[in-house]
Amino acid sequence: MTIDNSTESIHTVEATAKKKGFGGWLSSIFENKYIGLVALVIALLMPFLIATPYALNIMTTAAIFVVLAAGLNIVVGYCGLLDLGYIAFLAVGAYTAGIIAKAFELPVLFTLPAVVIMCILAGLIIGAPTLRLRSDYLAIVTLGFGEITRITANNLTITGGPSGIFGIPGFLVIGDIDFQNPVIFYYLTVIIVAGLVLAAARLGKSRLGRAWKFVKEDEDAAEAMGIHTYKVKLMAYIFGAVWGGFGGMLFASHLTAISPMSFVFLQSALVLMAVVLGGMGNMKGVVLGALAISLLPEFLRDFSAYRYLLFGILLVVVMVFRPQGFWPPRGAEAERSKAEREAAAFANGLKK
Amino acid sequence: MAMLEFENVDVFYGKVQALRGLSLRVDEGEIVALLGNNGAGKTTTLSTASALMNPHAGSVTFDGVDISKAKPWEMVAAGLIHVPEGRRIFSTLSVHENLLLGGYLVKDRAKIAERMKHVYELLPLLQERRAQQGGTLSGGEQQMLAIGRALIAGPKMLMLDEPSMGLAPLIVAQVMRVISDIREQGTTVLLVEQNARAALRVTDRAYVIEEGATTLEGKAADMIADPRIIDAYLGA
Amino acid sequence: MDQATQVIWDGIFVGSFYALIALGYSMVYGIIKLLNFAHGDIYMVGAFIGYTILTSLGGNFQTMGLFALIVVMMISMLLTGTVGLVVEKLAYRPLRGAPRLAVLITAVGASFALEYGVAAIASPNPRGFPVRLDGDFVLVLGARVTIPQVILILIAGVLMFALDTYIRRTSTGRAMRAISLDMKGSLLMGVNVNSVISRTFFIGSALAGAAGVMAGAYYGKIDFLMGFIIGLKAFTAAVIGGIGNIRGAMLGGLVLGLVESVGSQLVGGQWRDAFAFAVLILFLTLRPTGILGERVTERV
Amino acid sequence: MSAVLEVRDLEISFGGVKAVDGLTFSAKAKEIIAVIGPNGAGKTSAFNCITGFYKPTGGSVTLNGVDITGRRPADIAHEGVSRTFQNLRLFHDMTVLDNVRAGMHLYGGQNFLDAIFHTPRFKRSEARYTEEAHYWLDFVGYRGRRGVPIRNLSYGQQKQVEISRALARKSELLLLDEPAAGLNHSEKQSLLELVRRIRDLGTAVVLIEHDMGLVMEVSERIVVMNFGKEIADGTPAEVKANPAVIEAYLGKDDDEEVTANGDAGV
Repeated sequence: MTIDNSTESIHTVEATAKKKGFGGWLSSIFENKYIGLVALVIALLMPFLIATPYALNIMTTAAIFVVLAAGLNIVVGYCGLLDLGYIAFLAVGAYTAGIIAKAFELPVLFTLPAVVIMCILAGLIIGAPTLRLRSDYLAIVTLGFGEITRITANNLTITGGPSGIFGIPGFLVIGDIDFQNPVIFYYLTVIIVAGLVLAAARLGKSRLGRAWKFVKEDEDAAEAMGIHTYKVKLMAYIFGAVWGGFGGMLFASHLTAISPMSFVFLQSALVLMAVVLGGMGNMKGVVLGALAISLLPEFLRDFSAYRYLLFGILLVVVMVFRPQGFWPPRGAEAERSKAEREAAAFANGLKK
Repeated sequence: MAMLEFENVDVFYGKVQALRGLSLRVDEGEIVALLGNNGAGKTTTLSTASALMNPHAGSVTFDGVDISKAKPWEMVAAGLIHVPEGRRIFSTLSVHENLLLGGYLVKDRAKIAERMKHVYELLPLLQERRAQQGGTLSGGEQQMLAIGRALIAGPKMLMLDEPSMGLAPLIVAQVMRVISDIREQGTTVLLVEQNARAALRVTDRAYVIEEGATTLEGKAADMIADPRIIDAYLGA
Repeated sequence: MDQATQVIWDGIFVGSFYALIALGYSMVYGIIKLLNFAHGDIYMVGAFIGYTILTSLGGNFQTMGLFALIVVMMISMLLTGTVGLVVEKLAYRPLRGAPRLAVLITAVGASFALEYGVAAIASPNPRGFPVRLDGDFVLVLGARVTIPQVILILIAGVLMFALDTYIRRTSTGRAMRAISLDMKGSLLMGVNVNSVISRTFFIGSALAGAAGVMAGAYYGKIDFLMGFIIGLKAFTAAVIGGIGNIRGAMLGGLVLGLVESVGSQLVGGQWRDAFAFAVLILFLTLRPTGILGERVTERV
Repeated sequence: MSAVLEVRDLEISFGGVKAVDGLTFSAKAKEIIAVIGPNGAGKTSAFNCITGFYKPTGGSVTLNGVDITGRRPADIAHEGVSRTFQNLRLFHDMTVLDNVRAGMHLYGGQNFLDAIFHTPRFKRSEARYTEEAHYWLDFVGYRGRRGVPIRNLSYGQQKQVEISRALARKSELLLLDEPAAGLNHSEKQSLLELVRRIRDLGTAVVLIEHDMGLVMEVSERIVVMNFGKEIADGTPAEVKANPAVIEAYLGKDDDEEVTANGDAGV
């Protein structure tokens, strides 16, 4: 395995580097084994550079956004199932953590088992009846589920109705260390998120991860290989849900208050955008995409009115010219380019 | 005079090359067969002529005009009608509506009415079934409908892709007869057939396509006796 | 009894809005199997175009009420139709033949661009629509029926009837049906598939635009996100009726309007939207072909 | 030796049209059976029924005595049926090795926790997948690069990868749908030899093929279909001489009812 794969990556890197010049050079850096570690170190050093509460808040939020993108990447990037209501899992996680922590006056960490169980249930409830549907129907149904989740949160008493839940206890206190301290909470978040990103990436390179990709590419052929496509899709959903739940738990304890307003469709769309821009299926790219989507607005404050307009246009432009995203999984460089699509079977006469 | 001419044509599906320097020529008034195995490039040849695909290299001309960058509807307007493999009848549209679609580009209503009458005469069973949904016809009837639909467009040249596919021998004979009739009335015909024997019986000339290029060409009467053809396409 | 007829009347009224928007959804889906996520936003754009024309024409024109509204609606239809056409050309056409996922994501992007484009130009705050149609009401079987409601339903009915006739009787309509059955086959008939698809987008968008103006005049308030929920409901209506089926879309709109109206009467108005989605999910899982849709055997 | 595959009175119809109408045949281990017939005769439909992609409307399919009629494709794969597709159904964005690994999905050997924590069990199973993927690629004589995505491969190479993927399943029955289509002469020769080596593994091979030369040379028995019906089942020599087959498929020399000038009656 090791011997063979290393030769593979050398070949590919060489080939792309030769072909693409600067871009190839850049991608060879990204393909580096240790890039993840480097990114983690940078993330851990950040508080030494800027430690204003504002900056820490933004960086923590960005890290939580990364875990959402990693979770959605399992569903959309690996398995090819378009989920337009992914934010519902963040909501389920956040509300479960918030409600239980508040009711029993527990540190949020202790709600973890409940969060995971609730998210698995949510994944099953949404996935089980819908995963046999065609992909575009699935997209709309997930959107519907996302909205139902929000409306439910908005109308139930246990979730605090439109005003939501506030005064959620802290994450954990051990002796003198209060994890609610912004710096400590930032580190905690970064570590948890890094672990989840690594786990998701590893899943992607396992038997299950390959099965997801087989299903994404050709369900019939996957079935013929003995892959129970329905079960495999359900697994993707459940993993996505659990990742979302982790995000929700961090989200709830970060903000100590949650309300239905945080779980609108816009949020689902932003997570999706992170996945798509970064490069569906490539965890590294998706992390980069998530950071870009969550941090860019901070740098583009002057353009805030046009922010989402730009996002929308960007999404279209990326799909038209670079559907594999800015940083696609290795080996997905060429085929879906515009030129080749144009050559597709009887496509002539269908364009311009 | 050449009606349709391919010179050294290359066509790709994505990265797969389907035609490799294919050349052929169909003269006005001729009926020519295109023989070859599955995947040899017969259908691609027709699709290139009807501009469903455009060649990457080489030249394709129809009626003296270069069509290597044409659009499918321009080919229909120019009078080159392609009756595709599998007939592609619009299944939930009535027989009559299917025929009307054949005349989609014909703006002159009187012309359509006249051709409709002609088609119903040539293929009376279509008249009986005119209100029926196309998808409910039998395979042979669908093939007749596909041919009738092509005639409404007023073709100078007709290209038929495997009209005998999946039809009973008796029906194959009828279809071939109709094709002969159409040719008799002055339309040039290019016929792709897997049933080489049936094809060679109705055509003047034939080409054999192998791996995206024409490898043999000759009079149908000679080909039917050619041992290479017998061996590869006709069977002992 | 009075309450019951009121609920039914409200359902029919809202349903006819849904139906108008559902038509565009259904037509586009039927022809190129594209889930035009941005369709609800086209409706919103229609409302804003109507608003802009009405405000710029000033008070005198506005006092003409219904007449002004109908004139403005026609102009809005033209402009909104053009917006739809442009969206198709820029966002969808380059992706013809691309994987479904890519096209769907593009549609989400287009929807975003429209929503926030309008928000950026017209400010994100809701606007009051300059012409209101509240008028007097008459009691019909105990339900309060306003004249504007009747007129709006009539307009919707006429538009739908015209569209149905167009699709059934004209050669373009026939070409549309042909494309939905077999795009390649249609090309071989000499159909310029692109121009027919453009026309489809134009018509669908124009109808949504009409609905947008009507909604503005009826509810009195418009905002840049107003198309999101209604787009989803229109899709639901299309699915209920059998997506791709024109009459199905109309039927689905009415059914959804009624179901919602009755449902929120029973369980409370705050659940109205959840109710609609539940119906959608139920239909998609139990009868994805809808009420009027045909079952198709898919071959490998 | 008893049969691996038994197909009895298999029937499937689409909208009233019977695509397969009463197909019966069997295949033993170490046997090569060819199914031939004109386009549209129902050969691929029959394959799809056997592998579960279509639910037969009649008849039965048994595998080593187990009835697998109408079960899901993945379940049938579990029972030991492997196939290739007429138009190559590879996973195009994935590498050659990953594609062949797909064939090994049923081996198992790791769960998601193994994958997340990279346990020794995970590493062992991955190493095994890779090793076997190479083995099967070697077996089919694949010479190209193995770490590149499928779409960079030539058609012939893709065909090889698809067969390796099917072989990696190590199933008792292999169905090949037009394996020779689009191959040139020398490629066909190596295919011929490959099919024989697959047979020698102890596998029952059933193939759909149009190339008569290949079919006659490689197969022990030939099933001929026409209009969904089975019109012959026998050795190559028997089939060649069968009048019904000549009539329907191979063609004969003396039917003169249609001629170029169209004057002969129908």
